[in-house]
Amino acid sequence: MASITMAAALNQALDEEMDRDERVFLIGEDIPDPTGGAFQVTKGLSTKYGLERVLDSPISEQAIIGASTGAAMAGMRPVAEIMICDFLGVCMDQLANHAAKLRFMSGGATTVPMVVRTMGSGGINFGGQHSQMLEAWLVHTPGLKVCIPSTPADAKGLLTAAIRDPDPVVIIEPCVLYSVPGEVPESAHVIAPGTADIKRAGSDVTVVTYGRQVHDALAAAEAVAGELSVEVIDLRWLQPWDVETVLASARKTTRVVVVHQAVQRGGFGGEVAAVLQEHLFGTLTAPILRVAGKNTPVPYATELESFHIPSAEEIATAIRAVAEGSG
Amino acid sequence: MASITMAAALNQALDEEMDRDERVFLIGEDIPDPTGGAFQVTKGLSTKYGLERVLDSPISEQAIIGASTGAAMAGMRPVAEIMICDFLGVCMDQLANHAAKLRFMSGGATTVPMVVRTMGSGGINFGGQHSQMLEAWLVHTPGLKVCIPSTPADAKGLLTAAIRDPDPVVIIEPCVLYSVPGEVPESAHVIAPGTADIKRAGSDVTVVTYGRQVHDALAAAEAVAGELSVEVIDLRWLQPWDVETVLASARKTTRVVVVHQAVQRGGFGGEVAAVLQEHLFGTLTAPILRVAGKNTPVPYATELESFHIPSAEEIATAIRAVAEGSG
Amino acid sequence: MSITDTPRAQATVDEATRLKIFETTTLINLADEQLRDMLMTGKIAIIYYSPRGQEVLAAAAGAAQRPGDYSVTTYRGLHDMLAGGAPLRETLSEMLGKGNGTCRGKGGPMHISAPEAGVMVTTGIVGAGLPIANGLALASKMRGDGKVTFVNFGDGATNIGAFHEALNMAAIWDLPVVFICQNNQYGEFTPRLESQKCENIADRAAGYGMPGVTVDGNDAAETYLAVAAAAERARRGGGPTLVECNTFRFMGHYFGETQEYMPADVIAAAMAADPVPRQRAQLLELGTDEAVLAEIEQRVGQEVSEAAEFALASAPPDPQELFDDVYAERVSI
Amino acid sequence: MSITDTPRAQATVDEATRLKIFETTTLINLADEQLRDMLMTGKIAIIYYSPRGQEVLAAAAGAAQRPGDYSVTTYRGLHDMLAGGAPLRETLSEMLGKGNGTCRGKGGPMHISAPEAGVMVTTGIVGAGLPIANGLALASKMRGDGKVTFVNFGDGATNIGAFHEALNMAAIWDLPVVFICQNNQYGEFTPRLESQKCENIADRAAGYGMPGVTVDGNDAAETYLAVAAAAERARRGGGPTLVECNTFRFMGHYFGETQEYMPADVIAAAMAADPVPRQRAQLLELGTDEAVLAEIEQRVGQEVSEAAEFALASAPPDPQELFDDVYAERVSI
Ligand SMILES: Cc1ncc(C[n+]2csc(CCOP(=O)(O)OP(=O)(O)O)c2C)c(N)n1
Ligand SMILES: Cc1ncc(C[n+]2csc(CCOP(=O)(O)OP(=O)(O)O)c2C)c(N)n1
Ligand SMILES: [Mg+2]
Ligand SMILES: [Mg+2]
Repeated sequence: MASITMAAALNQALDEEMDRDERVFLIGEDIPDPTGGAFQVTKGLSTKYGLERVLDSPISEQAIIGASTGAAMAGMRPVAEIMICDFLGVCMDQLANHAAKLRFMSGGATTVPMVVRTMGSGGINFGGQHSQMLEAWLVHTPGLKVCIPSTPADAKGLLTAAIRDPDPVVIIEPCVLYSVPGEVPESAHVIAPGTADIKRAGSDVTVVTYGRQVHDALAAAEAVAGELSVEVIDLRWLQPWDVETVLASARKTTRVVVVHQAVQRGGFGGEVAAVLQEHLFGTLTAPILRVAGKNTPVPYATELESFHIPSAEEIATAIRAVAEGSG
Repeated sequence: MASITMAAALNQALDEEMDRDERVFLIGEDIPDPTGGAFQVTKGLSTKYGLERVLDSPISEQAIIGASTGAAMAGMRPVAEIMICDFLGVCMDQLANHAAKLRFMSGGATTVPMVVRTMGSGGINFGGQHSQMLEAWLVHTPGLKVCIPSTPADAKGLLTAAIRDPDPVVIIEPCVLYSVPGEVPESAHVIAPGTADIKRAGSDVTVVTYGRQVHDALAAAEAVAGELSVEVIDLRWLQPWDVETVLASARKTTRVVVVHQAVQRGGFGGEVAAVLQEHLFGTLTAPILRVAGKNTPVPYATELESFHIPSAEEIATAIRAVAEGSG
Repeated sequence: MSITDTPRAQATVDEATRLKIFETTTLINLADEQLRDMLMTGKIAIIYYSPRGQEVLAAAAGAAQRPGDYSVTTYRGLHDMLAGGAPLRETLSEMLGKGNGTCRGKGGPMHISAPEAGVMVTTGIVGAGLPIANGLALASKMRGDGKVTFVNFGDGATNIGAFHEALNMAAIWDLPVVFICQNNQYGEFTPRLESQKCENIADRAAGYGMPGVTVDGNDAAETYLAVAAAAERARRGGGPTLVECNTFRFMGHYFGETQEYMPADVIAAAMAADPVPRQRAQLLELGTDEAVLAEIEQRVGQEVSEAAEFALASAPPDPQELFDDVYAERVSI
Repeated sequence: MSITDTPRAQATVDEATRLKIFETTTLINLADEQLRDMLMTGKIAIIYYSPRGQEVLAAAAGAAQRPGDYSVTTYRGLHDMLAGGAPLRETLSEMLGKGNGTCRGKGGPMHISAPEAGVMVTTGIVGAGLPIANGLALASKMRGDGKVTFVNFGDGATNIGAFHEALNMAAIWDLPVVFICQNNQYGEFTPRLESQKCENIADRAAGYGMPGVTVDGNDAAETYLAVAAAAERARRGGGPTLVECNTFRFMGHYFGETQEYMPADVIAAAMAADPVPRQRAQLLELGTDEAVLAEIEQRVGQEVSEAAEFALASAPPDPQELFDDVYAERVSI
C-alpha cells in the first residue's frame, strides 16, 4: 500500500474505473488538463483518456446533471463534478426530481447509474456560499445514495463503489482532507453501500460521525483517553447507513454522540438520533447528544467560522457529558 | 367569525396586507385574474390592486425568487408564489444561498423581508414531481423561517405574520386543505413565529405534527379516544418551532409520536425526536415514534400513494404502541 | 426559415410517410378523445393535459424518427409518446394508475417511460427534459450509434434556465438533438408574448450558434420536413436545431379548466384551423383514397377502444410494490 | 453596435468625468496592488479574485451611476465595489475578516455589501446576482424613484440558467437594469469560446428583445458612453440593456494560480494593452496636466495605504456575534 493524498486516491479511483470500463466518463467545469479541476482531482485524466471522456462543461450545473442523467439512462457511466457542494442549489431539480426519481417513476424501466462528485468545504474562509455541507438535503431524497470519505483509502473505496453502483450516488469530498495522505490499496477497492467503519474501538462512549469530523472525533477520543474509552464510527455511507454497526456499538457503550459539520437543525444527526432512541429505548444511559454546525450560515472570519464549525473540544465535552449520563 | 375555506383565508390575508401596506405585492406564475393562480388563492387581487401589484411572471422560478429578494432588500414586501413545493428544486440557490443568507452575510446591513408561498401537494395523484413536502430542506437552511397551516384561521394568521416578518418566510400550503372550510377571524390575525397550537388536549400521548397530518392525528386521537387521551400539537411554525409547548406536553404525557407527510428519512421529525430525547431523557416512558411518508418517491397510483403517505390508522397504531411503552 | 409553402411541401413527402403521419394523428386524436370521454363520463378521475390541437405536429415529428432514436416529452405528452411508439395499452394503463402500466402505476400521466420505444423521459417540471435529452444524445455521440434524440417542450419552457443551459451545451458539443418547441401560444393561463418579447422563439437559437426554424406545426409536411432535416443534420454530426412548431391547445391547460383567460375569437380561429381535419383534406386533395383513410380510422378506433377497455379492466398495483424501484435493491419502510 | 472610434468617444466625455474615471481606476488599481502585496508578503492569507486588468471598465461604469443607484457584483468585485462607492477602509477590513468590516467579518471578499453606497449584493454563485438585480430594479420601477441597478458578471455567467431567466424578465417588464458583462475571455480555466458559440455575448440580447452592445471595456470613454446611454434609457423607463465589455484578467482566476492554461502570447498581448497606463496616456494626450494625475495618484496611494493599515490593525469579530444577523432577532446555539 502506498501513502497518497485523498485527492490522489480519488484520482486513482477515477483512473482505474475509466481504464476498466469505457462507459465511464467525466463531466464538469474546468476538469481537463492542464489544471485538472478546481481542486486537481481529475488531473492527468484528460491527457490519458482524451477530451472525449473528460468533458469540460460550461458553467451550467443543471446541464451537467441533466447530461449525466441522460447518458446514464442510455447506458453510460457518467461521473459529474459539481465543483462545490453549495452549488447543488442551482441543480437540485435535476438531481432530486430527475436523477433520483427516474428509476422509480418509470417502474424500473429506466435506471440512472451516475455519480456526482462534489467538494464539501468549510473551515477555509470561503464564506457563506462556498462552505456548506448539504448532505441532509440528499439523504431526504429517496433514490439517491450518499457517501462521504474521511481517509484516502475510503475515498478510493467509496468512489469506486459509487461508479459501479446501479443508482445515482453523490459523494461529498471534504476539501480540508484532499491534501491529507494515507495508505491506499493499490488495486481496485470497493466499499459497499451501507458499510460503516470503526475507526477506533472503545467501550464507554460511541461517537457516530463521517467526513472531516472523523478526525476531530478521533482527536477528542484521544484527548479523553485517560478517562474514557471511546469508539469512533465512521459511517462513510449516509444512505444507506449502517444502522446495525451503530446499534451494536451503542448497545455496548450505552452512550452516543453524533457529530457532523452541517448545521445541527435538520441535519443528518437528527435522523441518527431518532433511529437510535427508538431502537435503544431503555438501553441508553444518557441522552444522545449532537455536536454539529451552529444554526447559522457559515461566516467568513476565522474567529467566527471556527466557532460555527464543531470542534474536537466540543466533541470531548459531549463525550464527557454522556459519560456522566447527562445531556 | 365567518366560515371560509383555507384558500379564501389566504386570499383574505393577502388582501388585508396589500390594503394595509402598499409595499406588499405579489409575484408568481399565472396569479392574476381571471384565473387568479393555479389554485385560485390570488383570485380578485389583480382586479382590485392592479397588475402592477400582482405580477404575472414567466416560468422562471429563479427570477421570481431573485426579484423578490432584490425588491425586499430595496424596501418592498414581496409575496412570491412558487406554484408547487417540488419546484423549489429549480430555485433553491436563490432561496437558500441568497434570500436566506443575505442578512447574515452582510452583517445585518441588508435584510430580506419576503414571503414565499408554495403549495404542498401529495395525496392527489400528482406523481413524483408534484407531491413532495420539502420543509426539511428549508428548516436546514439558517436564515429562513418556515410555517405550514392546518386550518383556515391558522392559514390567515401565519401568512399575515409571514408578510409582516422582517425575514424571509416560506409558507407551505397543503393542497388538500385549500377547500376545507373553517372559522376565520375577520380582522387582522397574526400568529407569531414559534407559537404552536394544541389542537386537542390530552394526557396520555402527545402527537406532534403540522399541516395536513393534523387532521389525521385528530382522527387517530378520536379513534383511540375510548382507550387513550391524546394531545395533538400543531406546530404551525417549523422554524422557529415551539420547543417549550412540546416539552411541556411531553413531560405530562411521557409519550410522543411525531407525524409528517414528508418522507421519514431526514425529515423534520428526526429533528423533533432528537431534541425531545435530549431534553426528556429518563422522563419518557416509551421511545419517540415517527409516522411519516415512506422512504420512496411519491408514487402515482392511489393504491401506492395512500400507502406511501402516513394514514390515521398508522398514527393510531403508533399511539397505541407508545402507550404500551414499546417502539 | 419561416413558414414554407405548404402545398408544395406536402407534395415532397412520399405517400407512405403521409399515411404514417395520418395514422399516428388518428391514434393520438382518438386516444385523447377516449381519455376525455372517460373523464367526462366519470369512468376515471385523473389530471389530464390534453394534446388536442397538437396531434399533427407530434405525428409528423414522430415520422422523422428512426427506430432506436430517443424522445423526451412533458406532462402534455400523450401525442409525443404515441408518436414515439409507446405501447397504447400500457400507456393508457399507466395513465389510469394500473399495475400493468408502462411504469407499473408509479409514474402516471406526467412520467410515462417506454424505453423499448425510445420514449425515455416524461417530466412534469417545465424545461427539465432538455438537459436530460442532451445526455441521451451525448451517449449516442460518444458511442457513435447514430441515434438522434428528440425533445419536446412548450413555449413557456423557453423562459426557464434549463432551456438556456441545455441549448448552449448541445450547441458547443454538437450533440445530436432536435429541440422541438411546441408553441401552443400559452403557458398555463399566460399568453406567450406576455412572458417573452422575441417575435419567434426560434430567434433564440442564434444566441447559441444553433440553427432555428419556425414552422406551421399544424401542417404535417412542413413540420415533417423541418424535423427530418434537423434530424438528418444531427445524425450526420452537424449538431442540434431548434424547431419551433406553431400550434394551439384546444382544451386549455388541463382538461376541465375554464379557458376564460383566452379571447373567444382566438379560440375560434384556432378551432377553425383544426389540424386534424385539415390534414385529412390535404391527403384527399393529394389523391389518397377516402377508403384508405376510413380504414385507418376504423382500425385505429378499434385499437383505442380495446386499449381503453384493457386499461379500465386492469388491476391496480400491489401496495407492496411501493418498495421496488427506489433503488436497484428493494428497500423496506 | 460594435467598438466605436475610441479617440472621438474619449473627446465627447467631459474632463471632470474623465478625471473621475481616472481617480477610480487609480483607487482600484492601487487597492488591488495593496491586497496582492499583503498576500505575497504573507501579511494576509485569503482567497482573492483580482480585478487587475478590469479597472477601467468598472471605473467608467461607476461614473455612469448616480448617487442612490444600486449595484450588484461578484467574488471578482473589488473594482465594482470601489467604483460604486463602497468605503475603502471597511471594504478592506471585510476582506481581512475584521469586526469593523462592511459585513462585520461575516461576509468576506465574496459577499461585500455597502448599501449606503448602493452596493447591495456581492455573490459567489455564478450568475446569481442577475435575478436579484431585477428585484432592486423592480422596486425602483414600482416606486418610480428613478434609480437604476447595475449588475456585473462575467462571460462564463452567461451560460447559466439565472442569466437567461433574469434577462427575459427584465426585458418583458422594462426594468431599469444595466446588465454589464465583463467579458474577460475566461471562466476559471476555460476560454470563452469553448463554452459558447456566439461571436459576441451581446448577440444574446436579441433573443430577449433587449438591446445589446459590445464595447472595448478597456477604453474608459467607450465604456462610459455605452453604460451611461444604457442607464439613461433605463432611467427613462426604456428598459434594460446588455452591455458586453471586452477586457482581460491579468492575474488569472484567483490570485496565485499558475495560469498555465492561457497561451503566453494571449497574456502578453493583453498585458501590452494594459488599460491602466493606456487611460493615463489618453488623458495626457487630451491635455490633462501630468501634475493633476500625479496628485491623484499620490493622494489615492496615501488613502490606500492608510486603509490597509486600518484593516490590518483592526480587531477580528467577537465569536458571539455569530448569533447576530441570522434573523432580525438574535438566535442561540
Ligand atoms: C418549473 C416549473 N414551474 C412551473 C410549473 C407549473 N406549470 C406546469 S405546465 C406550465 C405551463 C407550461 O407552458 P408551456 O411550456 O408552454 O407548455 P404547455 O403546457 O403549453 O404545453 C406551468 C407553469 C412546472 N410544472 N414546473
Ligand atoms: C453556480 C456556480 N458554478 C461554479 C462556480 C465556480 N466558479 C467560480 S468563478 C467561476 C468562473 C466564472 O467565470 P466568469 O463568469 O467569466 O467570471 P470571471 O471569474 O471571469 O470574472 C466558476 C466556474 C460558482 N461559483 N458558481
Ligand atoms: Mg404552451
Ligand atoms: Mg470571465
